[in-house]
Amino acid sequence: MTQSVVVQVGQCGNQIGCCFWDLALREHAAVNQKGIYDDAISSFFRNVDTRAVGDGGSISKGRISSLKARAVLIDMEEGVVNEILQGPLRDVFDSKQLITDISGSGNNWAVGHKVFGCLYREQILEKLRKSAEQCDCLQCFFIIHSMGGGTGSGLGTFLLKVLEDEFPEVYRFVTAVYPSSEDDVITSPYNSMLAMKELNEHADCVLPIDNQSLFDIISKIDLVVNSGKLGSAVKPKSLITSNMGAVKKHHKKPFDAMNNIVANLLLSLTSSARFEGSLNMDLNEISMNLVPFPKLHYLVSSLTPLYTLADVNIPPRRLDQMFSDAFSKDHQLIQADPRHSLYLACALIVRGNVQISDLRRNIERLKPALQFVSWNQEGWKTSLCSVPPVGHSHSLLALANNTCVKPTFMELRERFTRLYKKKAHLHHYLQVDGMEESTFTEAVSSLSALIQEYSDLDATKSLPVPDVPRLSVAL
Amino acid sequence: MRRRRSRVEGAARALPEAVAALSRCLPAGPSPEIFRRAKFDRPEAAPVLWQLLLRVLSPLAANNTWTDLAPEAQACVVKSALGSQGYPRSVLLQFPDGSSQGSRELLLALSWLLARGPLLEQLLAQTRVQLGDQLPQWEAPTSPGPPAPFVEPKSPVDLRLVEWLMGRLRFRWRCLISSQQEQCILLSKIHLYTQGCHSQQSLGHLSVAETEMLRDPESGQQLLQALESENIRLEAALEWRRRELVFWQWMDTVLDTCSPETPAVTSQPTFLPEISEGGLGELESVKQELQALQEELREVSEPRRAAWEARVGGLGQGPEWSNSRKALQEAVQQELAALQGSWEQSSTPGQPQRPHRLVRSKDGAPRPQGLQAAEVIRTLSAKEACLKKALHQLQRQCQQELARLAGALPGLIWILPPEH
Amino acid sequence: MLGVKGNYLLPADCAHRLVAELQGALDSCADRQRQLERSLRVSRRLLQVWEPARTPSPVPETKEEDPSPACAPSSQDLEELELLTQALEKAVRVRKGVSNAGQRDRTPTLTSKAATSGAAAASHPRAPSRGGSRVLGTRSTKGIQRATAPPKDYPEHRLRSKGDKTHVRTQDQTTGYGPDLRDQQMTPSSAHHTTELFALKEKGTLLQLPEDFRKAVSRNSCLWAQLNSARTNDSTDATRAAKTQFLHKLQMASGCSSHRPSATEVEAHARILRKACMLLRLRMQKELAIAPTDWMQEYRCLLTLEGLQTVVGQCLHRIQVLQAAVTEQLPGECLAETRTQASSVCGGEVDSACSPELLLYASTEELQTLATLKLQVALLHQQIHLEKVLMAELLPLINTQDPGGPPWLALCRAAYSLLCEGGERFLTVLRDDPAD
Amino acid sequence: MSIVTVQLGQCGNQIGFEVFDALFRDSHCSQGLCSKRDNEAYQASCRERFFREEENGVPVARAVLVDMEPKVINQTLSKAAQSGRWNYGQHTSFCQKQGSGNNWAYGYSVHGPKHEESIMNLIQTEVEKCDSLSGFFIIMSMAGGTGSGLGAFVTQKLQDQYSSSLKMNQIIWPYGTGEVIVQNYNSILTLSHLYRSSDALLIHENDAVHKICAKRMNIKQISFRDLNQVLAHQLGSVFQPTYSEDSSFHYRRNPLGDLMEHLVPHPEFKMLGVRNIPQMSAASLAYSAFTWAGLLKHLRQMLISSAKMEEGINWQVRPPLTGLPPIGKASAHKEHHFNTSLANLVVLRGREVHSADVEGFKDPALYTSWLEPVDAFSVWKTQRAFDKYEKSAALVSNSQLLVKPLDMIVGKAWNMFSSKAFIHQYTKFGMEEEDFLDSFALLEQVVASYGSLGP
Repeated sequence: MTQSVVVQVGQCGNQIGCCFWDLALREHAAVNQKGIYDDAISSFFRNVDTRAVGDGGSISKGRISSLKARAVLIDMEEGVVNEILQGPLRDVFDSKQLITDISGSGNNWAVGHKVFGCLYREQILEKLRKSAEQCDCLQCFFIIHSMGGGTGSGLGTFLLKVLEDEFPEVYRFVTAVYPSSEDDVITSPYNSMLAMKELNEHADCVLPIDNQSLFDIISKIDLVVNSGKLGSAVKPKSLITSNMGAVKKHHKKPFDAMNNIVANLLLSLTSSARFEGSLNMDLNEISMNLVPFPKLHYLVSSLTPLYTLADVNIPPRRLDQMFSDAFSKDHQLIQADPRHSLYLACALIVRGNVQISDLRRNIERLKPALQFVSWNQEGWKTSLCSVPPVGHSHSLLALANNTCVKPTFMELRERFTRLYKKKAHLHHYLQVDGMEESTFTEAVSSLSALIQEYSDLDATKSLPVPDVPRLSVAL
Repeated sequence: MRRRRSRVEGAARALPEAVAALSRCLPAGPSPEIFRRAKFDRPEAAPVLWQLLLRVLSPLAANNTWTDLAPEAQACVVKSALGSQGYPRSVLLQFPDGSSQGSRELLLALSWLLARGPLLEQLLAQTRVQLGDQLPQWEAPTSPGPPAPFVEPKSPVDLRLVEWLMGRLRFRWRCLISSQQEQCILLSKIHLYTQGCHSQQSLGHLSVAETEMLRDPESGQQLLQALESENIRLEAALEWRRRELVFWQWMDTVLDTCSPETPAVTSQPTFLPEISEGGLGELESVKQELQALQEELREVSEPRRAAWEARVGGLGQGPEWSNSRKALQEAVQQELAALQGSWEQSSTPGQPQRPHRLVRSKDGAPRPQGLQAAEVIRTLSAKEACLKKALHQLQRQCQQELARLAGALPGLIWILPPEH
Repeated sequence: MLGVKGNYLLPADCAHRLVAELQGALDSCADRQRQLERSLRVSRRLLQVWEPARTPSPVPETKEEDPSPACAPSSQDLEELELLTQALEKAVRVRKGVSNAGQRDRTPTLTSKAATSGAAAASHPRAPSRGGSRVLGTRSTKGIQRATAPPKDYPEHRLRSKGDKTHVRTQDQTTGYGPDLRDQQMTPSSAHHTTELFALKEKGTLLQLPEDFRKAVSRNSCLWAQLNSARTNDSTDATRAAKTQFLHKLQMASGCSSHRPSATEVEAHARILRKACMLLRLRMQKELAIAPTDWMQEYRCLLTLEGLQTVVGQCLHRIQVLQAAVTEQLPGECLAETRTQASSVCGGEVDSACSPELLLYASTEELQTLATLKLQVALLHQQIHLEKVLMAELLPLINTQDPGGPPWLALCRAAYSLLCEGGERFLTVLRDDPAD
Repeated sequence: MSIVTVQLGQCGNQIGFEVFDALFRDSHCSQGLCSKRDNEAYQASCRERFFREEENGVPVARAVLVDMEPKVINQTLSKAAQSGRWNYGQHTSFCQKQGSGNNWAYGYSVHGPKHEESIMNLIQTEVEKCDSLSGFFIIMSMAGGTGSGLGAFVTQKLQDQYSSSLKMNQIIWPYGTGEVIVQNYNSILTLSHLYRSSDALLIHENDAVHKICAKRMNIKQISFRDLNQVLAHQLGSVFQPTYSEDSSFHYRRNPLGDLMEHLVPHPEFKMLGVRNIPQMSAASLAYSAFTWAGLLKHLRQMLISSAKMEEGINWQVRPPLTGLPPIGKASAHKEHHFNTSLANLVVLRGREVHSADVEGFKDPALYTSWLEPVDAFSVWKTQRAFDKYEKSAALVSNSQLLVKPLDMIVGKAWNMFSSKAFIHQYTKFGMEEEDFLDSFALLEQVVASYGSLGP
């Protein structure tokens, strides 16, 4: 069994990470009733004998003693990390996994990337190495950060290059939270643009998340729950947004619920690699199946159902609804409409009591309404994991490599251009060592090239499927 | 008195006794009386002698349906077999098939066969009761045996059918190998489990036939019977040995009674067996191979000779020098003579031509006299390698030929399977 | 859906030859396979549990309720008997030859076996129809056994007795349907009398060959030895002279003074020369693989290569002489030398009468390697032969066919597969379409 | 003779388990409808072929389990252990921590060479436990990375090391849509490599088996286990013991060899399809009765009309009339897609098997012009009933059945290849575009060759 290390960078990254660890613990606790440290738990947690002195306390088999997250927490401020360390999850981390500073990146990608990058490179590397050593077979780094801020986008993307150099064999999956248009950080278009170039070049897969979409989903759920449409059928704590309250102070804030969705995304994404199922999907299969060309590695995700009913024996219609929802605009974690764009590839990661025939039926049903690129008319990757998320009987994570991601990038470019034309705040960036104007122009052309690639593909959408002449056998 | 009489009687009975011994020794051997009648060319002796010759000439065929052959067919087989062995008298060969004449000629033919070589020993050896386990002596035929009753296919033959049959043959080869491997495992187990059972120290363990005999009393009886009757034949052969002189003297008189053949009849080659296309073709192909080899040898040795001369030219010609040269020349001569010997003899060391009884040697035990498997394996491996090479050479030759033809055609791309 | 048909039809004579060759090869392999299978059955049965006694169980045999009409008892019996016959095929063959010599029996089946096995035959209760024999076998066998002469004291000696425990009961030995009824497919669990069962693996070392058999064997080897020594000293000079004289006289009387080599001789020569060619080539390769380190070696190498050349020349000369003799261009005397050589060969294996020599192997693996190699060599001979036949038939066709057309391509593809890949793999021919 | 099974990847291991379980349950089933003695012989023959005896008396499957990640192997091993009927051997499995990621090149070029020694050692150990080895079953899917890539690699090595043993790859043909996005690449690479190193490819189409589960077995929610059980049944119906050619007293010793010699001697035609009849749920079976004539009539029509199950057979399809010019008729044939056979094997099991009449399969019109039915058709029989079915028949066919699926896969892969999509994932592990082209060329030839069998 492989292991993954979560690298959470910046405020956003750490908050999501925190939710993730909370949910991961709950999930494994629910599955692993006997309290035995097994392969599934080992993928995200170490089992440590706390009585042992030093690092030698890792236990590979037997009863769970004390679980430690395979995580590296990085923030250039202390606030969020300190909160975590004082919260209920404090035992899951130890100080050796943390890197903090007190000064903050000032919402400046350049500070995060260039200044702190240089400053903390060795320290970060050392912690990463340490976490890697504690793995049997390290398969993937999950990097979580925002695109708008300074530390997350700057230092987070700096890390990508470091990881690529140091661990070329290990996949780099980035969960990147994109700022909404009403973002309160003025420089976020700069930060996002500069970060995008790094993601283009050094990530294996990027799961773009859009705060606005998360917010919309939460609002809608609240509306449904509060309007009582679902009545008493809604099970307590069965909402995907439910949370034991790892970070108590934010309990009522929408961010909390939003972060929870992202955390669930990561759990579902890795579920088939961690738990048994009749059709397994390892993490390395994700990029293999969903990334047809190296740079087109942005995967639009959607999670369904967002709630479940008390009735565990879901009639097929309910199950089918779950599949339909996954393709609707409302359930995407970025502002995008995959149904009206072009699919390059699509993965369905199903958890719980769902069989291959359910999957087949729904693919057959939904396929006609979807547009696929000419060379991949039937591009589905599917997996069946027998362990459902806590409180659910089944769930679906859909990952789409779809040109619908393009508008997000175009809007980003637009907002960047608006700011950049005025040269607003530019000097904050250029005064950082190693930053030049060309850094910006290169970032723009990198993004433009990406957008162009999507556009080219989009252009084939309305064309008939070309009949490529095959090799002709003489006899 | 009694002794003398017996001696006199003995002299008179010497011939019948010799012939009787011969008869006992031969398969389906006729009574001495038949021989006597044959001398006088009596027709009633002929059928028996045709049968006898058939058995003698094709002892293995005796198990097949050949014994059921019509007399005409029997005669035909006998004649062609005698012919291919080079029997000189054409009178016999000219008898119409299935006729009852010529018992004397048949007697002459039989005697010719007997005089020519160790016929009896061969016959005995061929039918020898096999008590031990042996390496299979199977030879895959390299020519289709007697023309099978082949029916013309209804439709013309597609070349793909040939490929199909070839593929089938490949599967059969592989099945043979698997079965043989299983046989080895089982044999080896039986040998191991019966270690120490054999009365003969050098053997140590039982063979399959011996074990089967113990398991199944009936087959044991059969085996014993077979052995006993073989012993009787062997005794007869030995007796024949002691007495045969008188037979040859008698045969001289038989020969005198028949008229010499006219040369006119003999020289025509119709009944001299046609040297089979196979034999001559084979000779021709060996010739080509040898010529190729000679050419290769010439190519490698000439430059070496030249280089050698150039190098040696400056060297002294002292007696020591010429002595060593002479010694080397002799050594090489001997080595080559040994090499030549190895194919002139019918059996080479390390290559069992006649049945060898397989014996599992015990670990650590003193090795009994015998051929070591490792030695045979070495010889066979070399042979296998050589054959493989020959095959590959032929295949390469074909490949070049085909490539030449294919290369001449534009507009086609030939994609060969990857090299092994 | 495809425009061109990928077929090539062979000319009739070529088709005839190729199909006949391959069919012949297939048949011979099948024969060999059957032979192997028979001996495998015997061996396998030996390694299974020996069931010395099969006293009938009180419960009726389920077999008899068998609904299958194909399992009619008579054919079942015949089948089992057939097996028996096959088991000692070789021995039977010899015996049959002998008994045929006396013109006593003609049918090579069980009846003949029984008839010739004397005392044993009388006690043989196995009858072709099983229904009756079973009753006979179960109830009254012992009586019959005693009444007739038992086949020596065989079974007593099967196992060297080690106290009473291992002593095998003898009376039931030949009861009813013999032990071989349940051959390779018998499972141990199906046996009723576990106490009387044993496997070769456990008690094989306690087996003992019966006394009379041992005697016969030693007499046999003694006789063979005598025969061999008699031949090597040869009979008296007088006998030899008489034989030679007879041969000479016969030859003279036939009016044919010159000797043309016979077909057998030519074939024998060809065989020898082929072997020679192979050995010479091997020797040459060995020599070429040597990298001489000093002048002695270098010189020796040179001499060997030249010597080989000479030997090859001699072989070639021999072939010429033979070919000429066959076409009668040379007087017989020139063949004198080759004749003597050939006669030792085509006259048969002189040594074959010697007592069997031993071939010692140390392990199962070694035995397997040995046997496989032996077979491999035989198969390679066959393969090379087929390769030559295919070359001779197919290459001329390719050269004469109009190149480029579909039949020619089909021919080429099949020929490539057969000639260059041993029929294992194939090539693809693509059209290099300029439109692409 | 024994067969050593190599189970590769998730699919191979899951199916392998079901196959052994099906074989074992059938051979120990009391409803064999034959005599005790016959049953014992049948059992012994099945055992020799697929199981070996272990010390504690529990039969052990002659199998080697290989996967590049541990979950499935662990699951499979424990399922077998829990069955209590049979088990896998002590040290017969090999797994690593990280799978091949659906990447054929990773399985073939990275995992293969890296673990060659360990895997081949396991296989050798298993082989040495056979007194007599007939050959190998290699069970694998084509879609993923481990089954397909490593499977192709292992098959190649088996060919090198055990050249005289027979190799039959049991190949699971992926659903037309949606298992793995790069499944068509992986499939063409697998097929082309196996065409060089394997003797026969026994192909099971997921789509077809799925339909059988839905339509014939009446399963509402179909799981992979259901699919695998249908598959195991099909395999069992072919490879459980049948009487040998020359006598009905001995079971066939080397079915693998017999099958191959009859069906796949030609190097260009190695794809075999299986059909069997009847197939139905246990519930319906209780109310059904069959006649040999009925079963064989259906089976024959399934064959000539390329039907994958006994439902929805097109009865309009008829063999082409010999002697009539193809003009005029041709269009009709095209419509109905008459399936021309190269060679067929029919396996009959159950009551009154000797009365079954297989003449319908001996019609020359069923076969390609260059093979006579006498060469192209064979039948195996046993009166022992198989897996609850009083009478059942299976058909292993080397015919045009699989050309269409193959043509589809090659077409889709070619389409993707022309756009160069996903190629970088393969070149990363040392493959070149040339390798793809070679695979395409070989398979185009196979498609063409099968295509040219027809009238």
